[in-house]
Amino acid sequence: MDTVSNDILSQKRETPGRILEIRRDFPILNRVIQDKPLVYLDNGASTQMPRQVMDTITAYHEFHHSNVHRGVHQLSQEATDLYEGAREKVRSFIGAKSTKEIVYTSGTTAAINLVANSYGTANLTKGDKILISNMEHHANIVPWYMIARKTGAEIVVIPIHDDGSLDMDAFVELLDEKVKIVCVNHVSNALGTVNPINEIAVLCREKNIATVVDGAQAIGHFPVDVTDLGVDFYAFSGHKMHGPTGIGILYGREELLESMEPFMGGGDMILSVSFDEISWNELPYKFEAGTPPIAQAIGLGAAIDYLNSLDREFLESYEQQLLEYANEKLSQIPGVRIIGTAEGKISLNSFVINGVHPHDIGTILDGEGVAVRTGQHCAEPVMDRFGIPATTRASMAFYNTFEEIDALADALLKVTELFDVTD
Amino acid sequence: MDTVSNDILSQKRETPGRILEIRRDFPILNRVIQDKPLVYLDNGASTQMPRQVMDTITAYHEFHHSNVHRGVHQLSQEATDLYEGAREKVRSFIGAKSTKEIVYTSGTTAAINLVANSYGTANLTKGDKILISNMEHHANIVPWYMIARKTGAEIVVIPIHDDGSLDMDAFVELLDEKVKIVCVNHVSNALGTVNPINEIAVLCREKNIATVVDGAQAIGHFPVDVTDLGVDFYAFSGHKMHGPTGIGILYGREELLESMEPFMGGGDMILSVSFDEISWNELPYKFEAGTPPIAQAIGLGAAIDYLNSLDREFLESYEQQLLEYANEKLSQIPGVRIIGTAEGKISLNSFVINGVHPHDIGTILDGEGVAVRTGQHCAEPVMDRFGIPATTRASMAFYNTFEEIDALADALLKVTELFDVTD
Amino acid sequence: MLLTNRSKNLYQEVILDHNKNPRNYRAIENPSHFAKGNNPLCGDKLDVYLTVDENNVVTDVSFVGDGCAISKASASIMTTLVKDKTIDEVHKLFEGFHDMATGKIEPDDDPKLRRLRAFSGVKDLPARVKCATLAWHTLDAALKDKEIVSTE
Amino acid sequence: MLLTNRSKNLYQEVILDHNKNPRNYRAIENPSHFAKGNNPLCGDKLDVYLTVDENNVVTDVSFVGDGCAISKASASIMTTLVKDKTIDEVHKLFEGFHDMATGKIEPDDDPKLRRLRAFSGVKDLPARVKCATLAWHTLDAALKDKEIVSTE
Ligand SMILES: Cc1ncc(COP(=O)(O)O)c(C=O)c1O
Ligand SMILES: Cc1ncc(COP(=O)(O)O)c(C=O)c1O
Repeated sequence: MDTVSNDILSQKRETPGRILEIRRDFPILNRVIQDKPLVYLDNGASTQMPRQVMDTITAYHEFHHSNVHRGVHQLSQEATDLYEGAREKVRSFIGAKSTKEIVYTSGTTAAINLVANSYGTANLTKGDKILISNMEHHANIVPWYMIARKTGAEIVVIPIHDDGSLDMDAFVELLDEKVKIVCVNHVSNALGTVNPINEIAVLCREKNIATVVDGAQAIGHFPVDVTDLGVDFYAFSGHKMHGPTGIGILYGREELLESMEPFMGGGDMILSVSFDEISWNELPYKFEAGTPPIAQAIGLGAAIDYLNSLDREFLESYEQQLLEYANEKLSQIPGVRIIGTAEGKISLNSFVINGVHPHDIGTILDGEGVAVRTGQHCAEPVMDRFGIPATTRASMAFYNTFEEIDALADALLKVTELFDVTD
Repeated sequence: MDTVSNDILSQKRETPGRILEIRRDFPILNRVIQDKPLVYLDNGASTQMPRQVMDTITAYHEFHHSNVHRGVHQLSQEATDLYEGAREKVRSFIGAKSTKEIVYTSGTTAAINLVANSYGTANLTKGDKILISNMEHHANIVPWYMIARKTGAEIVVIPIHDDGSLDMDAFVELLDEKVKIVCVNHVSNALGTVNPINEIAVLCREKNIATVVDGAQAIGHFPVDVTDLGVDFYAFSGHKMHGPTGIGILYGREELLESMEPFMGGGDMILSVSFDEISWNELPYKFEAGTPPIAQAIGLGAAIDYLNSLDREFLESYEQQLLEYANEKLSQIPGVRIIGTAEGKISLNSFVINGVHPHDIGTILDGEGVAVRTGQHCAEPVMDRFGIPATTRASMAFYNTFEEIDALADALLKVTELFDVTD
Repeated sequence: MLLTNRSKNLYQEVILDHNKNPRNYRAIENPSHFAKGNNPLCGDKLDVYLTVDENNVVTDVSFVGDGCAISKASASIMTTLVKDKTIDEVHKLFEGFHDMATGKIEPDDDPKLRRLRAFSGVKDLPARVKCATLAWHTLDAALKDKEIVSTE
Repeated sequence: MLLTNRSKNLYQEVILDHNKNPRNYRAIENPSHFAKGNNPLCGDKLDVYLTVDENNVVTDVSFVGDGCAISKASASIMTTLVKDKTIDEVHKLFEGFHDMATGKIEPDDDPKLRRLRAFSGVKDLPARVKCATLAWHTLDAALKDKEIVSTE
């Protein structure tokens, strides 16, 4: 993480040429919104796709498409090779030990539902506790709420500090013998906080508590190694890492996946079927019922190739510079309060402006070509925790520029002028 | 359905120019496999995608991509309009009354799992019966097997005749007051049989039995109107109708969907979330947790536009000519027996050859550029019913030609010569 | 300060003023009709109170709630407009407003919509239509004796 | 009749012959080792029987089963090759066969593979490698006293 002195920040900064070059890979960044160039600061909701990934998907449909696994003909073999090749890319990208630990799902949400249903139902009984952090996305709350109602388990909230960091002391105290599962996101989509996953995983492993980590907001921003982290389950989505929608990954430790019953039933996840007796296929196929998202898995593989082709260390430090610059710029706008000021953050700022509803901010910014998200960000408990109805969120990716942060700040100034905001 | 006299059939037939023109929309049909032109007869497993659908998906990524529903900015609005516009296309394509009845899923398999879990669990108790036809794909068996184990309900098989048609007399007899759900495919992927869905639905509606129809193999071959059919649930996949993988549809009658609990939990399917209390969103969003397959839904909409742009009546009758021609051609090959000879069939032939394992047939055909599927076609109970381990399946789409059927026949003759097959 | 047309269209003086100084912003003690409105997408929440007399005339109307400028100004202006109107007239006004907000008619098509024309800009912003119409939907629900309404 | 190279490579006389007239196609009454093999992808099923004496020599070996020509011929040829070999030699042969079928070595690299070279064509057909190796995997499982093996 670079530290940049305030002197530099208060001046306009110039975006490095390497970033401008990368921008050329993303056709949508040339969009014009109402005569203004698009400033896309909604990467937390979904990231944009580089030309390389689009081309891979199109080429797949032009030359190789067929159903996988079940065919002896060449197209089917090619599709299977591409599809399973992408699985190996995912494995290597997140440092899993085996492709058996890589389950394709339709997204983070589906991945967590799989764990909640297959692992949760089998391992929770009345009186057991599920610890869930107060900064979770609904994807890591609602499935557990549903399972808790079914099993009689209890949901206990891990509190967070005022700066949006996890209260680790409280967490350690909550870890009693009734706790069976701990659910934490690697990075909060509402606050930007990066959580100490390794520390959490070590504490849980000691007590045989399963860790379910929602990596949706981490995977596109910095390298993740699930084995180093020591987690049991890790979930993420293709569309948050410059890949396609309709695809996600559940990483699960082989031993745990092995012990679990399938979530969905259908073709390809069974070894044999009669009306009286069915035997499940081996890992990871046991969890992949039906025709999988073939083109999307291949697109995800292409997104990984793309990320690997970049200097990710540079991008990570560049994104930190964007964050610091945005902090500085936002602090100059009257009435702005940033929600989430923890020390470790990805390049994302949630904020409120005195007396102006985020929805109005969003609309006015949109009129200036600046795309931000406003609302609760599918993290209502975070809003409740900070006593606010909603925030405006500017979430950056490595293709954003300092000039775009300037555009954000200029547009926000128009908001505060229009609404007559003072500090 | 055209009737074509035998004289014509035994001669070579010429493919209509309209079909040759349509073929130009499908780039993959130009593939060369080992110096031979590809003859793609594996449409039952997955259909190929026209250029128009690919272009729509690429354009979406180039110009409009963003997450849906949650944004005030223009890209999000555009993505939402495209995504919801596709839902309306689906609604109109299958004659549903309202877009509330159209739930996006990741495929047929996921759609049936949704029904089995949400409707099945709530409406089945010990001793209840689920009727499942003997010609179902595993997608309409395994989810019910899993739910039957959970609820104590019993699976009862609806038998089929030797020609591969459903035994409707037996079906009527099986319909006692213990039956709560009837599961039938509209078209069998292993036999080609078209089932009398309307008749079944009328019988079930009288007795308040829910019908779960697997339309995976029907949707690409002839117009489907779920309201006319009178079914309760109807499921299909994008990739079987020239659309993308990773997307499917569950049609459900509004009244039933309204009464059902969600299957998966996450963002977008809730109205409000706290750790103690969650309220569900309205239809169809209640069943669409998390970021949906946005690009894939839009691609499915494009596939519908494509199909609507063609003369589907002509295509349907043309496919029937292909089937009759294939029947004639196959009957001339020594040792061939067609499995599934019901009166109403889509353009698909499953067959066995005396003394030659389908796997060997598949490999030899592949060497000739002819892509067929061999195996159990995810329909093991069908294989058991006919006492065979597997079949070879040639499944046609409207872009196949008479010349391709000739190529299939020529390749099969090579098989029978190599293996010395006599009748 | 130059705002693009779209935003300028929407955030007119009248809306900004009603947002800052909402009229009839209070609870009515014993209302004859009441409903809670809820737009979960942006977290807008409104309570609408009405007193309707035996001649079906709205004799008092008020609101309390939290929301964006559009929803708040819409509620405020609504209260000033429906006072002393019959329920029938209120329904007609709602209909006209709804058609204008969704772009089906122009504000100039109907003189009664004159004082609501500030909201005609939302028709270009589909995500905001619900903000503008929340108060009206809630009023409608109150008159129909539905207690809770959601515009998502 | 002209077949493309790939199929011609695979469906040689020797394979077609063993498929039609499999050798050692019978059960052994009291085998010292036995296993069931299963390739669910194509439905191939094989039972392999072995009698191994006190010197670790395979004195009798046989198979029964259903499957494609490749798996049947492979089983048949296997039985003719492992008879009278020590378990050690059998393992070496399996290894060599496996490496050849997956394209890691050429049949000419090892004289012991001479009589198995007909199967070298499967390396171009990944979907068929499991057919060719099923009998060997089952034999291996039998010698390790695993009763059921699946090559999917
Ligand atoms: C009749 C039938 N039902 C269900 C399916 C499953 O569809 P999917 O694999 O797209 O979920 C298929 C296709 O494989 C099918 O042919
Ligand atoms: C932290 C976090 N978790 C989970 C999700 C859900 O991911 P998806 O909608 O792709 O299933 C998101 C994204 O919306 C997220 O930001």
